[in-house]
Amino acid sequence: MTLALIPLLPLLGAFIPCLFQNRHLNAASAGLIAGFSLTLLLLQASFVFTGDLPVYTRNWIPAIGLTFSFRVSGFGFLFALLVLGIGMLIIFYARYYIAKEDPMGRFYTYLLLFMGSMLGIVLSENLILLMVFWELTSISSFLLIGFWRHRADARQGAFMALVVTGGGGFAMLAGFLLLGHIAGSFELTDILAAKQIVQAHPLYPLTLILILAGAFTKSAQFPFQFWLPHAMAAPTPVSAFLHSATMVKAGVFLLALMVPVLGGTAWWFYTVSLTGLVTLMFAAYMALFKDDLKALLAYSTVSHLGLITLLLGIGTPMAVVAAVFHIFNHAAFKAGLFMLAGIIDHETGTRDIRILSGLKKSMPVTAVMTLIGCGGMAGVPLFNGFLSKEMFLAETLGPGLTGVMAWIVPLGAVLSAVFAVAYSIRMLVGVFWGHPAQDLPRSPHDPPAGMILSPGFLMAVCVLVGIFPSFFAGPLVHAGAEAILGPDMPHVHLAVWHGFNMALLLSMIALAGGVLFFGQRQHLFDAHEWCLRYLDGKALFESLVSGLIQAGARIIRFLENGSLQRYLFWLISATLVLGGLPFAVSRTPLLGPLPLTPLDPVTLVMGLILIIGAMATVKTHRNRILAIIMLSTVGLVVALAFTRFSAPDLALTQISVEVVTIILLMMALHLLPFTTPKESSKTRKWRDGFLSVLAGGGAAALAMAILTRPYDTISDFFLAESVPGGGGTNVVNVILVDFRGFDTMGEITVLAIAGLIVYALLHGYERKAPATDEMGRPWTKDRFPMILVYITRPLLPLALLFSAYIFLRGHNDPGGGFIAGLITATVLTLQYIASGIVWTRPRLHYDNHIIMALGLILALGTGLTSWALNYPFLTSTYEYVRLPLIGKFEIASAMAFDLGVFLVVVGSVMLMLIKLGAINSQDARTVSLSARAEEHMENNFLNETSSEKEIH
Amino acid sequence: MPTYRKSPVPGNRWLPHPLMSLVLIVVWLFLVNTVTFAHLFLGTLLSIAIPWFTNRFWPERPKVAKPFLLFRFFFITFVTDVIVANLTVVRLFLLPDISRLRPRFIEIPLDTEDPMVITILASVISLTPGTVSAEVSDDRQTLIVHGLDVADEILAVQTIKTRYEAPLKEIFSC
Amino acid sequence: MLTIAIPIAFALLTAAQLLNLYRLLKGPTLLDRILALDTIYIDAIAMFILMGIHFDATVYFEAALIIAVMGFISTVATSKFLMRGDILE
Amino acid sequence: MINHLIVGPLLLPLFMGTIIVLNANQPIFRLRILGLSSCLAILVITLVLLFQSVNGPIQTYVLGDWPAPFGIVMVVDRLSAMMLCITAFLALASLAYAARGTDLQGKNFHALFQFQLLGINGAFLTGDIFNLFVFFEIMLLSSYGLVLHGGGKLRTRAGMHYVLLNLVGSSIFLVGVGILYSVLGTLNMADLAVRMAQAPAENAALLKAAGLILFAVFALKAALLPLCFWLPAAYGFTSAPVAALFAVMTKVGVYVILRVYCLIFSDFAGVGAGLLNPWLLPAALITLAVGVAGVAGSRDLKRITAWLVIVSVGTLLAVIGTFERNAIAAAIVYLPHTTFMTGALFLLADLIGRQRPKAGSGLVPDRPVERPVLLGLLFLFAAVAIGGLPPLSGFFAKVTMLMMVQGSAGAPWIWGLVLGGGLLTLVALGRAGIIFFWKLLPADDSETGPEICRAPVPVHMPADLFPAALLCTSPLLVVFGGPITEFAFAAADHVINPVHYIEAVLGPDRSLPLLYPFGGE
Amino acid sequence: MEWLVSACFGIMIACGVYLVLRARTFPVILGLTLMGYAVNLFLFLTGRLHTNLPAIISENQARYTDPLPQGLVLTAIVIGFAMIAFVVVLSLKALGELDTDHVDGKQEAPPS
Amino acid sequence: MIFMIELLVSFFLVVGAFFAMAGSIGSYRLPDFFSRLHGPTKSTTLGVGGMAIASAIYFSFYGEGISFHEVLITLFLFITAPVSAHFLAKAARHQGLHQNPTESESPQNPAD
Ligand code: NA
Ligand code: NA
Repeated sequence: MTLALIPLLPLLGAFIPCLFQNRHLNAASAGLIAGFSLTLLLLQASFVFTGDLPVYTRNWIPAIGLTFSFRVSGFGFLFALLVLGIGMLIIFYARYYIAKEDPMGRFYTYLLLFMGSMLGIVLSENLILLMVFWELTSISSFLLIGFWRHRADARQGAFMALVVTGGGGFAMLAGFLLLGHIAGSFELTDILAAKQIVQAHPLYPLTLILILAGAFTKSAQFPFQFWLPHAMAAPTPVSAFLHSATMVKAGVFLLALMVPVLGGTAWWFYTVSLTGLVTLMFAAYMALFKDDLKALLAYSTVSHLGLITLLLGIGTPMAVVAAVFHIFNHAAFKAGLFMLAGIIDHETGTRDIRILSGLKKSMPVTAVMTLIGCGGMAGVPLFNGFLSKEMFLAETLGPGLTGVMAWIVPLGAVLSAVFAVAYSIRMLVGVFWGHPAQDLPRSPHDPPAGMILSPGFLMAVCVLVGIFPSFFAGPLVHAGAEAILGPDMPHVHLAVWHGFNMALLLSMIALAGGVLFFGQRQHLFDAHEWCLRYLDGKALFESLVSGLIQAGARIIRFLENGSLQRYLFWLISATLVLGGLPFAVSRTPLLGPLPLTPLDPVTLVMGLILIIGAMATVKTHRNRILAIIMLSTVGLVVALAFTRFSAPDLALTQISVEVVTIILLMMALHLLPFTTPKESSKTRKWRDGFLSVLAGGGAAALAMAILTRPYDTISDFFLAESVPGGGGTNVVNVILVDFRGFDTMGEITVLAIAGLIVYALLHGYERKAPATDEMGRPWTKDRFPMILVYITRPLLPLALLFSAYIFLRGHNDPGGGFIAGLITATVLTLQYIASGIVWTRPRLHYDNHIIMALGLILALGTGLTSWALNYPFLTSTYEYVRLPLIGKFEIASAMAFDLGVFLVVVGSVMLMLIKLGAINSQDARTVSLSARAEEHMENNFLNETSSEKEIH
Repeated sequence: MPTYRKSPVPGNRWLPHPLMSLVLIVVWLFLVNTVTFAHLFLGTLLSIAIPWFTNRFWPERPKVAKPFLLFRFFFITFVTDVIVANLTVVRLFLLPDISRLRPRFIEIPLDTEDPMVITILASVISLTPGTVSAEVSDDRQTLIVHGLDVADEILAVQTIKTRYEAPLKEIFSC
Repeated sequence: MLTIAIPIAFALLTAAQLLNLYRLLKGPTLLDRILALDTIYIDAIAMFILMGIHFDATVYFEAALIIAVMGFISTVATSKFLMRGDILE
Repeated sequence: MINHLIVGPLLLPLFMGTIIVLNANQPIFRLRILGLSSCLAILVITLVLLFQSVNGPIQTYVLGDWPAPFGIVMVVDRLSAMMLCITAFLALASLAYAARGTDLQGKNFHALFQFQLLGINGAFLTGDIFNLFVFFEIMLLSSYGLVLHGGGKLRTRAGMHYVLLNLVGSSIFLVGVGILYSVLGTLNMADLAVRMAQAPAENAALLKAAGLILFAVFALKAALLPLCFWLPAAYGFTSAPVAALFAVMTKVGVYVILRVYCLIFSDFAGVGAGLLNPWLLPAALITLAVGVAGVAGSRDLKRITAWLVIVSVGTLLAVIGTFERNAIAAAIVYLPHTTFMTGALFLLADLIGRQRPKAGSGLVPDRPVERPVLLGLLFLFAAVAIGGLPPLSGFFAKVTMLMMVQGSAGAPWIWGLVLGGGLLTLVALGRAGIIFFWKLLPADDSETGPEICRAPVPVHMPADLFPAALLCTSPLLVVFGGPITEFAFAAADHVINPVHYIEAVLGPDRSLPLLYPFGGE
Repeated sequence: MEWLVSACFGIMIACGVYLVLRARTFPVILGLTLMGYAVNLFLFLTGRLHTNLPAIISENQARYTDPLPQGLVLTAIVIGFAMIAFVVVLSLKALGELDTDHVDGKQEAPPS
Repeated sequence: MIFMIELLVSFFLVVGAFFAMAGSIGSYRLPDFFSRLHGPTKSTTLGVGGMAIASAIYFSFYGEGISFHEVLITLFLFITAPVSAHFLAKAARHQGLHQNPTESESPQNPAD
């Protein structure tokens, strides 16, 4: 558990600094948390230096091989130490660096998050867990780099870092999944032991490339190096932390970690070492031309990472040792240098080498420290960088390289070393030597002690390691390298003096060349301007991102063009293709074995009327009222067809529904345009016509296929059970209210919902109706023709009686609640049509919402009563009751259910029709209110008040 | 203005419309096609319940002054006229030379303003010899009728008034 | 007897429907078409009744009656639409 | 002993919706209490069902007490129980958010919301293909109402496209169901599966056509290319809580595809065996690709989120499209995550958009939002989860899916598109977050500007809680990843092996014609 | 007979599809209605064609038509009606919001 | 007896059907709308009435008991047919249709 706490403490405690308003408490709490973590880490030291590998494991998601497990290898320990040690220094330093206006609590929160993620990477035992922390560093570094969010460069830098490292992370994830798949486990211990299996697997190259993509993006290797300099927009403590010991080092950490399992092959060697070499040279070269101190350090960082990568690519045991050593050294001097650059910035107000000059007088302490740091960076003897760099140069000449590589690599190494010396000199000399600068934003002086303490500590480490390497760094480097190399670990003795050898010679050449280069830099600067235009990774990145965004937008604009006609075309075409394909590819005949029934002339003629009616609907669809008439012909014939083929219930329903639909359509048409303009192009008409014909042909074929095939249905059960089980002879009705009563429940819910929506849509909606018909004729002023008014009144009770008849007989004969409801609603609507809303509404003052709801509740309640008898919902029951005089009659619970249906139908249909009718009533009344109509209305009101009195 | 009786004379709170209730019972028995006590009972229930609900829609009801005349008018005059009318009309439809028809509108001045009587009159006219009532003038003074083959307009008006309007006025006493 | 009468009646009704269809398609006025539709409705009632006799089944009666009710309402609504535009006001 | 709880998720919203209709004229707070308490009760019921399903068998409920192939039957297996739970929780959060004012923008919101739940839950529970149609219609009709709730030009137009497409879709659905019945003579899905397995070869083309026609409908609901283009506008322009709830609507399509094609057209289905195998994966992959393009190319967070819904459907169906048990399990792991996160992002987009006077949720700099820390944190949370970054659920779901499709033929494509899509999602959301929270206009700038479209709506504390509650599921899904994944595998067992379902519905005798694929478990 | 019924169904579908693909709400609604009629008819046809065998249990009748499709059609008719009613209202609402009855809310007709 | 009943039924059927067709012939042949109105209003209504009577007779003798409900159809048609006709005529007058069909009917249907 202690192990797990090392990364978890900073992660979980990250929010604590945020809680305080006090800046001291912000820093102190962050420092305390890091300190705890560090203490826990140091507790592991005894195991590490004795070569043990403490592992903590807990199951998490076994199915994907994810465990919550940590390990402290020597290499991990070294890294964790760097992370926490430098981290604490940064926390201390940042306390002085971060300005008062900036939210310090948040800064420390991000920093702790980052620290915890970094520790997670280096201490994870499980590869997926490692991946979790890996991507966490992407997120937290995004937040850190974008800390000064008001600055455009900070935002861009953060975004770029997120996308590049996050994207690399996705590739690495894929690589890890492959690796785990090949190795059969995601535990590092198992994976590191699976070298043979992994390297023999056909997916090895892909796995390698994917993992390297992650590592290279993170450690800013060519060609992904561009994000790192832009990440310098972060506050300097962040740069010092992220770009010395942590974020970018995660990449090389991973490379080193993978050496035992992925290393040692040609794939590894060429990819890694060449990438390292190119990065090393390119970045060193670029660093030379940077005027911003932090930019210079950033490119230097990239270059040093290239160096480490190159070493790991070479992969010989000594190279690995050198890599580990350089990781340590680079962290020390680079973190310090960043902090110093921050101090210079903080004290002078600028980081521009061209402006800064002669600061050694005013900032002597800073100058000395920078000297040490640059010494390490340039690889000057007695500073730590010299030692590892020399080991590096030795390796470039070593037996690990053969063929062309044997001379390219040393050449590149020396050349980049020359650059490194040159830019180091430039940094040191450019800032501290020369005439004291005159026009600096602030008058420079050495910073407060608190600020200089952190870099001071690091510079002391540089010097001490540079002079007494085996004492100060030996055990750490040994433990770290041994963790990677295992039994291959060579005997290493770190010492300043190794005798005179080729490596020393190269070092000397580099130093001399660097000095020379520094002198001649002006010529190079001119040439460089030219290169820059072609090597600007940021521009490339941005054009790539915006290209992707635009491509996405273009694809979407092309596909999602907002045309319903197109979407419908696709839907119908897709259905046709999908439905037609099985017939197209199979050899089975379309028609089945059933014999055809003979055609009689009456049916033929009615079919003809249907066909002509349907086609006339299309033909006349521009003249909308005409099309409605044609459509209702079709509806009628469909009803006739239902009757013709033994479905009286359907006929009743179809006719009722059709008429209500027609009324609805006409009500809408009054407000809609009367005609449809001609706007479809010829091509579209042909296209749609073609599709229609295909659809129609397909549909007809389908119908034929079905009608000629025998089938075996469950319906016999319904026919057999209808009377004994459902208590009704009309099987269709028993199916509706009993066997499949739940469907009906849903169906009336649909009706009720339609009512609710219509009400919601039309609430408060008003629209002025046209004052004339489509021919320009004014409407008649006779709103409620007398004859109609007086014929509908006696008709109402008769129709209601009829409706009651239809309702009551439904269970045994065609009819039922739905049809009865429709009749009732239609007849009531007829009252509205004949006499108007003003007259009718007070006479039908029921709230249709309530009727609907009562219907639903009744249906629901009927279904629920069966619970009391311990039967499932909607279990029906019926009883034959015998009463004196009246005789035997049936009471079925299904009747109550059907009454619910009736009420819902009445309520919802009335709700819809009345709401629709009321849209323009205001206008109609004002527009065409004639004297006659007024009188009529007056009468109505008179009648109404009296009838109201009657009621009460 | 027609006189509307706001409150029906014979009706009351529980049986607001006895005549209608009677009609409904009969219609119910027609509908169910059987005359059993059960259906009579059910029909009675409905015939009481439905008028109770629809009363508000028909507060002013025609009073039949002469039920016998009503009976005679509908079952003798009307039925015979319908049949005769149809035979006439069918003959006209099947005329070889259709252009011999003399269709025209005729205006019938009305002697009553009772909307119920006008409604019934208009309906009767439409179902009987060669005429379809087309419009009631806004002032309810004239009924405009379309005749399919009108030889003599005055005669046609006269026939309608005496044969249909007069008895109807008498039946409903207005 | 009925075996002769029913086909004759069917034939006559079918012919009537065809004539109605002609009027429905031909117009020339909208009202002609509405009238034709109304006639189709009424002739459909006749067909239902005839079917009832033909199949010796009583189940067609309700359909006929409903067509009568609905056909009337449909015609009234359409006519009112033509005169007032606003059916339900 | 009958477990009446099974119909609870149906009867409760139906009842409460009706009660709300009866109380339509009461003060709004009463309707809110009714609606929210209903959602809460449904959540409790569905949680009980979920726990019952974890270790228990598949449960059935025969409505009307009519035996299985004849009456309508509701079936609760692990997958449907999980879907019910997801819906209930999402609904609770969405409705709570809507109770902050959205529900006042039109009439009957609360009733429609309950009916919407009825429809969705019904689609998850029913074991009858025609009853599925009915519940689809309930679901769709309520969704039409909810999509249009509040009105407005863009919303109405988008709503109309959504409505008309789905109306045509409903007709197609009926044709598909009709064909199935006309050949197999039954509607019960288990019975259909049994009869499908026994169907003679001369009916093969007809049955396949039925299956594929139904697929067109389900693809429309699930928003598969090329039938997905109604979604960005409909979801992007409707009110936030509705969009959030609708995050589960496309999943209904996914669920039904899973159910129908793993049961009726399963690998053991005789002439209909493996019907969708050649179709689903490519369609889903193209959908995924286009969805990612939409995410990248949209300039408004709401639209981005809408496209993310399409991406999630593409991902789910691509994984499901392998029709392998492990992959389906992975999809089941991914499903709650993606539903909750997109739902939360819709709510967040609304919270953000309401506080930015000029740009709304558009990707254009504007004044800072109020309480940027909280909103920013929530947005970061959502972005990390949706972008598939650790430590939130998106990452683990993604890892699970990638791992479980390994070895299937489509794996390289799935891997490439899921990972590449994740990167582009990250780009889009990162960009959005930077613009919303970092790239700000000075606060006083917009006061004078002529192009103010609306006053910023201050957001009160509770409104933030609801997206936060949805986002909180993400770490929970991670922490309890072990048991959840285990559950998903168990659920996938039930889904991929139709024998369990058929036995539960029809009894052990009827499933005999099907082979026991895993040696008589 | 089967040919005639199939042809009727096919032609209704064809006409419905053509109308649904029009650009104005009204013809689309007409098309949906027509398609609805057609699909209901199809669903009905899944019970095959039976003359004078209504599914009303009676002693005089030995065989009955398949009642199940009829039950389904009834449900489908009602649902279809609800949908049409809603879409009619929606078309009005859209007219009010968009000030045009074009399905895409386009204000002017493009040149044909 | 049976023969007489059958004869009666047949008579009413054929005569009814004939009247129904006559109404349609009228609407087919007559030159203007108002004239065409006469056919369906009178003949067709009577024709259907005749057939209803045929049905009533038929079922009263061949069915399970007296069957008078067909009369209701007749009754209903006799009440509503004149109202429909009246309405159509009124609408036609409102639209300004005249006796002479050629004068007014041409601009009626712009789409034809
Ligand atoms: Na109106
Ligand atoms: Na109105």
